[in-house]
Amino acid sequence: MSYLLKRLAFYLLTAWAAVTINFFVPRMIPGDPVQALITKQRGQMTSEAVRSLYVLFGLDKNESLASQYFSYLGQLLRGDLGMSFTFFPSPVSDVISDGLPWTVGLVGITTVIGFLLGTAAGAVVGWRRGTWADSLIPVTTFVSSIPYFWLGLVAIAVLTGPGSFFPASGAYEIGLVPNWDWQFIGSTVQHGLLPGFTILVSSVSGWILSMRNMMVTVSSDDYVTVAHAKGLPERRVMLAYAARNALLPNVSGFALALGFIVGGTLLVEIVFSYPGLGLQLFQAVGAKDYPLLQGIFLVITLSVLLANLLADVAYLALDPRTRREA
Amino acid sequence: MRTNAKALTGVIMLVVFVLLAVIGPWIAPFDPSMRSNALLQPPSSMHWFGTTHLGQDIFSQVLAGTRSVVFVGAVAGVVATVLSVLVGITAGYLSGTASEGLSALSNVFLVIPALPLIIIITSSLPETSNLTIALVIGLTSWAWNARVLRAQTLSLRRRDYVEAARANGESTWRIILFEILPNLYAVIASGFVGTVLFAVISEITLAFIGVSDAGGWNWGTVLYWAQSQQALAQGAWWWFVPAGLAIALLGTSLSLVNFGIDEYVNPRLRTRFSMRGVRMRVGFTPVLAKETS
Amino acid sequence: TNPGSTGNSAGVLNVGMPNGPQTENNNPFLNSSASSSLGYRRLLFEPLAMVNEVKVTDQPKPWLATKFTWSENFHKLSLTIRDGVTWSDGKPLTAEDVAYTFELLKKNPGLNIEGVPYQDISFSGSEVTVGFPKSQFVNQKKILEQFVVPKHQWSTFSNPSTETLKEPVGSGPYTLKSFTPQTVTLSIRDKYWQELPKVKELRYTSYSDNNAQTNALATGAAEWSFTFIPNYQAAYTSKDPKNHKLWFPPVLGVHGLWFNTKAKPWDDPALRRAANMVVNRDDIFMQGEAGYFYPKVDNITGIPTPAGESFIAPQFKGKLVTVDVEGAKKALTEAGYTFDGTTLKGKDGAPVTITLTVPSGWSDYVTDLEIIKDNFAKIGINATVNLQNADAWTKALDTGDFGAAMHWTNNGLTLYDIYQSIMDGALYKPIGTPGVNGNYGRYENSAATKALDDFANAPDESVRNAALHELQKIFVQDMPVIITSAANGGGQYSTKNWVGWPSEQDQYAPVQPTLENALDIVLKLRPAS
Amino acid sequence: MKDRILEVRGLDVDYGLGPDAVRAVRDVDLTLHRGEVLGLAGESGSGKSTLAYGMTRLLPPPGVVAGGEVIYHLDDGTTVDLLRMRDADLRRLRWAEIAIVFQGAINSLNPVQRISAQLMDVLKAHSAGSTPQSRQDRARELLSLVGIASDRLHSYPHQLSGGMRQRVMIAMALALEPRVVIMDEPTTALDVVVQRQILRTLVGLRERLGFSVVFITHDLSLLAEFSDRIAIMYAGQVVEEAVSADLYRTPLHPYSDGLLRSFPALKGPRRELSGIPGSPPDLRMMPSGCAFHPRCPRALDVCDEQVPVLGQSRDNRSVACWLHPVAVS
Amino acid sequence: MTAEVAPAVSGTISTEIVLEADGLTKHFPISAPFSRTKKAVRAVEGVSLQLRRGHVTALVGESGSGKSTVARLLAQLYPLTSGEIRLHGQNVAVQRGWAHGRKFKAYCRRVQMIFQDPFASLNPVHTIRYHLTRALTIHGNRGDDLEKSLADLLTRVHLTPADRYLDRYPHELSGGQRQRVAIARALAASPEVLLADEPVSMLDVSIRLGVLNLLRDLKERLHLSILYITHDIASARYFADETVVMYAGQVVEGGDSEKVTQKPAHPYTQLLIESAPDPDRPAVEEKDGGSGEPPSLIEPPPGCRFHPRCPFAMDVCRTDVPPRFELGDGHFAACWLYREEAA
Ligand SMILES: Nc1ncnc2c1ncn2[C@@H]1O[C@H](COP(=O)(O)OP(=O)(O)OP(=O)(O)O)[C@@H](O)[C@H]1O
Ligand SMILES: Nc1ncnc2c1ncn2[C@@H]1O[C@H](COP(=O)(O)OP(=O)(O)OP(=O)(O)O)[C@@H](O)[C@H]1O
Ligand SMILES: [Mg+2]
Ligand SMILES: [Mg+2]
Repeated sequence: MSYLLKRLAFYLLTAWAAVTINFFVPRMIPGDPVQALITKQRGQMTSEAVRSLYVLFGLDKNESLASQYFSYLGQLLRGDLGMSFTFFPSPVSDVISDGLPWTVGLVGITTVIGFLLGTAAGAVVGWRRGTWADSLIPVTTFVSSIPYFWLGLVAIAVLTGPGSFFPASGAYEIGLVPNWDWQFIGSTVQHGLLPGFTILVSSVSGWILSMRNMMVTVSSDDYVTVAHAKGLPERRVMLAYAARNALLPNVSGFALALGFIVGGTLLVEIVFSYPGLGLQLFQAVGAKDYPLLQGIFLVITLSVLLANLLADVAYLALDPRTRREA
Repeated sequence: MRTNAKALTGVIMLVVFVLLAVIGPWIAPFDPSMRSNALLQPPSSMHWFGTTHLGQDIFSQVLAGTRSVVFVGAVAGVVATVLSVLVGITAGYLSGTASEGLSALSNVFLVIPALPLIIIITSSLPETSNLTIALVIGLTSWAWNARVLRAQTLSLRRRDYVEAARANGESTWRIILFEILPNLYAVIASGFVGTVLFAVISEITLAFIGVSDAGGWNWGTVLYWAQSQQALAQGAWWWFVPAGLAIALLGTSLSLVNFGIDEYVNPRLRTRFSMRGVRMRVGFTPVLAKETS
Repeated sequence: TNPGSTGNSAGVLNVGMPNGPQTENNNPFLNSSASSSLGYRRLLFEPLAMVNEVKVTDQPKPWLATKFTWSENFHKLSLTIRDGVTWSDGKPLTAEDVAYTFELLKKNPGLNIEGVPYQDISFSGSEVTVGFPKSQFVNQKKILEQFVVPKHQWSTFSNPSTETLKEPVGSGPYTLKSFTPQTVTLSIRDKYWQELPKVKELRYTSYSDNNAQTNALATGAAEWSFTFIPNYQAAYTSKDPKNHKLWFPPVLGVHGLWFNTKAKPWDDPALRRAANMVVNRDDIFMQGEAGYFYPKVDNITGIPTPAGESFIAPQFKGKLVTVDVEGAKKALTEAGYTFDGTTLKGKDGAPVTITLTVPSGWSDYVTDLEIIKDNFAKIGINATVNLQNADAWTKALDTGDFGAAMHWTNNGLTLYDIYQSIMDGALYKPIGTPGVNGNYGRYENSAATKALDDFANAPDESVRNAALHELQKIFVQDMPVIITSAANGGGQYSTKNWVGWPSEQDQYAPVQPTLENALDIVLKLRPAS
Repeated sequence: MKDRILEVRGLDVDYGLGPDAVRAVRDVDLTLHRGEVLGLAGESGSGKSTLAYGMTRLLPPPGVVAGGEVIYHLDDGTTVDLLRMRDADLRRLRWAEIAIVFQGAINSLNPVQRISAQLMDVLKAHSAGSTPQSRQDRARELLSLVGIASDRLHSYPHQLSGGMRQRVMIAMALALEPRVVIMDEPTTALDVVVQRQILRTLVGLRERLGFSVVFITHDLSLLAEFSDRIAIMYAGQVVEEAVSADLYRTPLHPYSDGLLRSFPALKGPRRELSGIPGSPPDLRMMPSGCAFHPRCPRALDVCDEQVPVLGQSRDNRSVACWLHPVAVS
Repeated sequence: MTAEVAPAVSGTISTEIVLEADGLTKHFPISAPFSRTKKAVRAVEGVSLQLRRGHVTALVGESGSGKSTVARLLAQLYPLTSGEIRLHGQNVAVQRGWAHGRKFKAYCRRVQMIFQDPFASLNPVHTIRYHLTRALTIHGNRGDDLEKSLADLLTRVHLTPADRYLDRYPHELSGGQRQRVAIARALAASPEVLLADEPVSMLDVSIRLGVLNLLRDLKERLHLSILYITHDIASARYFADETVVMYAGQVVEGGDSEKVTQKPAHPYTQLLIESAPDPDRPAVEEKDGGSGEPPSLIEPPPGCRFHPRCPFAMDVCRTDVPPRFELGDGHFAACWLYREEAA
């Protein structure tokens, strides 16, 4: 138990540090949201607008960085993430809650599927070492080296277009109102297929490789040989002895991958114009929308931490050796 | 020792890329930025990879772009490796607050998503030369390696030969530098290669979304222009494919080198499981047909 | 059924903008709101008068104000408010609402995005009077275009600047039906002070980027939009040549290469004039602006035509800039420059070079500069294109830390906005001092400043004309900016389901769906036979 | 002569294939009788484990069995060659007839499974009709057989001490009442006290259950005490085989002699210790003739020319040494 | 290299004491930051022993009884929890933090340690030359002619000719050769005390003897005092002058080796000796010896730590820690059975 407590303390500390960095990084950078907005509009907005925007965004007051920091922390504790500049005056929490479900839905699900598929395939490939399965390795190496945004673009070029089943962008059919009916769900799935496939293709190979390596390593452990010696059916040896143990080191990798759902697959969202957090993050960077940036970073940070915490718990469950009696 | 075919292939490919990085801009048939009247032409004997909407030669752009990619990869790799070695080994060898502090630091860096951070920092630096991009990538991507190195150092620290060196009266810094560090070369090398791969992909990603070195070309810039001119929608596949393949090949070569290192570190990965038509199996040792002896 | 392709049988018009997912915010004052970004605020809220930026000489069309009169010196505006207009909640629109709207802008500088200095506002009966501290000749459009909001709703908001207006009440012919981050639907009111439009429902879809928008236009899923398509023939018009149309008329605002007029040797007007002579505006238009986006400007005065045709001083009428390398060389030699082989050397003997800066992601500007760089090479000027990130670039312009850069000017109903952006000495700040808001080139010329001042405050037309001609003369002489392109009031539209769009033949409004004229356009649309 | 149960004939085991193969076991003949304990001794690297795993086909890659036969006598009198069985048949035979206790119990038990699961696994795989309850009962019974309280049944391996883990392995080996148990250095990592406890348990069980044991160790004094017969291996070959007492008292092969002279005795008068000079040969570069001759204090001229074969020598003992030429029968 | 192992000098033990441990105690705290109760592995508790010039002292005991910990404490690789270490009568122990600096170096010069595992105690990335050169350099014994110093060292451990070994890497040497290099490294400091932690347990039977003989040879030639740690009590009989038996972190018996092995006094020593393999004893007839598990060192049994397994356990054993009872000739046992004899 104290192990978990210790982890918890560590997580709190990390969360605080990350929040602090989140606060300072955007403020270190030059440029401000007003200039960014004017620049983005390229003449669509007059140069007079500058003054009114500073007033509007509340940037006309001179507040010290420290007092901003503490009021930010205070806001955070009250669960208030502030107002987005790009979508002024919408609260950041609203903006994020628009994007988050899509990201979690698309990238989250595909990350999990990728992990499961890759791990399963890796287990088989590692187990069947010395057969045709080995020839899969160079292929997966190559595939995993392709930047996924490129893969996505090629997929869009090749597979989408007028009359194609695959939409090139968006999360659901234009004009549908999000709700839980079949038409909407179907449309969501349809829109998720291509980006999901892209993520899958490029993430699956990584899992295959790492699982295979672990499988090879574990297969030559004595207890696997003992399992063979016990005359157990091959499936059982492979699953309960080799794969079960080979899985362990991948758990923390999986946690990290879960955490990087938002940050890591930002490009997929950009390429497929998928209305998730990654796209919002990208736009927020361009618009110098600090509150939104901070909010998204906070979400990412917390989800990484949460994923790690879950991994710790999963590890406790999966590996009895870590369950040290204190 | 049997040469490792995979690693060898990787090294050869890598050498070719490095070579191109050095001489690429010189052997490029055209100035990569030079406009011509051959607008958006498919590959031909004149323009091997075709041309852009401004009539620029894509082959030359890819060739010239190799340098920036390799440079950023190498510099970021070195920076991240040096940092991870400093932080990782120190945190692993020391104990107490210093160690906890350093490992907390690397954990914070692990938790903050690297790519978005890199995007934010680079897109806000006044100047985005290759060097600054490389530095930003390097400074933000050392944490994972540091964690691996710390774990390794923790296990090395209790090794008998480290204790023996201490019992022999060696000073702490000598123990770190001469007893522990050399045993981590493989791990460090693998971390280096991994970071280079990450840096290359990051740089290209950055360039693709419009953050890149002003002066020059890299594969990401080629892709950026292709994308902003909607090359694929116009059917200009040649604008996209070469740069993408170049990235994939460079990535593959790095992964192959890493395989080699992995196999070096973990001998169990090295054993070949299929030789001369005999399949080696765990649990069922193959029996060769009886030879008359 | 595919809702994107619903024909005019259902009376639906599909509008698209490449602006990414939206959050529900209908506040018409805020540029960040979905209603501004997609443009549907124009159909919910109505202006006092409708101004056609494409044909600036046309009189503003009375809308909510049936009559508007400026005092002699443009210090006071008297408005007569139309009777019989009702809000969508049934309440009548009165002069009080109009006065309240102006009060709102006066009290909330954050909402007063145009920075109009409102002073005393009063109303009686259907009359509204607004006073200003100085002449508003150049701001007429901004004031007349002002949309009106209902006092009975807005006076309940504690802070109008942070109001997201979930239930907008307006006087326009439509009301908000539904909002999703991707699509906003407006449906027609049953009562309107004019004849009800034929379009029964408007769907505003926010596509995530230009590519998606282009796709939607190509397939007909979007029938009206404003977006940049690099190769519009291939990607758009060829998909349905009969119906897929685009019209990008120039308005009175320009883009061009701004020189830092304080940087040597470019402080020499002769050098700038010569440089102007070699810039290939056709290449810029065809390659950089995809042959349509920012229309070509080739009058020597930098005035976009035909929009500004009538303002051009007689001596410059029809004086077009065409690439003239020999002429430029000759002019340079006469001005004391020398050629060392192909290299141009300044009066001090140093080679003439220049750095052209541009944000790295702006592909059209980058392309423009690549072309200019090549053009400059023809007269021995070694130019380098320096890509910066947008922030650095903004800062460089703001502090005058650049050689030359592509940038834009303000736009308006007169040439004042263009020339004031470029040459107003009142905006001048020394190099290194930020906060210029125009005159990025640090151009100093008291004659120009005076002419601008005269124009803005002149009591009558003749003084204004004289000032304008003076400004043109100074501009042509000093050439602080090589104007290459005009800002546009354009858009893409499809005639498959709806006809009656503005066009080259019928220039009744700019066709951009986010401008106030969108309401005028929608009212004019008829189902295609 | 007692019943034979397992016969190894001319077994060759290599690591790797082709010319670089390491020939770790060369032409080994060995016979195991019902109910006996056969000790297998020799220096580290002499091929003891390779032999044990090779004959059961459990050698991990790159090991290959290069030739020979391993004949197992089934209860019904028929024989099978383990090296030529189909996988499925071999699986069925394994553990039910021949069980193995590996060197180092820590590594032999799956660290993430409870020992109950690992014990019941084997019961489930080999007795199809059993119920979970019956399996659990049997698992408890097995644990008590080796002296572990049955409340430890649901422990994880790391919760048990080294000695307990080794006993769990022994219990597991005995689960199906096999005819043959092969034990590879089952006690090397343990303390003498624990070692003796375990061996005592084992001897007791053998009396009761009547299985045969192949006991591998490099501790000759241990073998002398516990086994019926001892085979000494050197460089992949069996160089001497004899009844324990005989071998202990009068080793014939100089290597066996050297081995015995390497252990100080705790009891009795102090013995002269001489050890064996030199070090074992590199299996890739075997000396010509007798592999031991470079280290042999009594080497003859013939030793570096001809390989001695293991056979019955004059006094009716098997030894491969030119000092004790094969008795021509 | 057939050297007969001569019987160790028995009789009076009166030579000069070089290194002395007094009440050595080492607790390893178990990190549990949020639990208020501080737990610790009480690995070594109150161990006292003396190392004499030119003598070998064997430290035997079962696995985990704290032998290595004692050695490491003596080498000052761990800080002490309590107790004293006296070198020539002078307390040198460091209580907090790791020992380092000049004083520690001076101590290293006089007290050197050889590790259990020759495969692990040489750094695989360095040559033999590097290892030995460092050892010589640190302690200023480099001499004018490095090559000669190195050759001398290797000759001392019977690795000749020296140049055949100097430029090899550890993995190119056999276990025995490696252990010799480890010894040579220790000798490079010209120490007075060698702490040999199971120097032969990882070595093959046939190589062990050579290393042990070498150590004894060194003891005789250089008058080293050697702490020989092993759990093989038979080798202690042959090699050591004096034997000390540990059980669960405490010394339970000590004295002349021959006495301790032939007439063990403490029930644990008796169990140990009975358990050692004995070829002359038929396997079957067994009297039921001690059973049970070694005690937990986190919560060791009160009183005598052996009492739960002791066949002679008395009430007093369960409550009181037995002191050392002298049995004559320097032989002592910490067991209540000898209370009367002592009295
Ligand atoms: N994977 C391998 N590749 C090459 N040679 C090997 C391999 N595994 C073992 N060997 C060699 O085979 C020989 C026999 O090894 P084996 O493990 O059978 O010896 P052993 O008698 O069991 O030794 P120990 O007492 O140390 O367990 C050794 O010389 C060893 O070096
Ligand atoms: N660093 C440490 N942290 C916690 N416990 C330790 C540490 N080092 C040793 N111990 C514990 O102290 C006890 C004594 O260990 P030590 O290594 O001294 O035993 P040993 O007698 O040398 O055993 P062996 O014969 O197996 O080498 C053991 O229970 C061990 O688990
Ligand atoms: Mg073995
Ligand atoms: Mg020890």
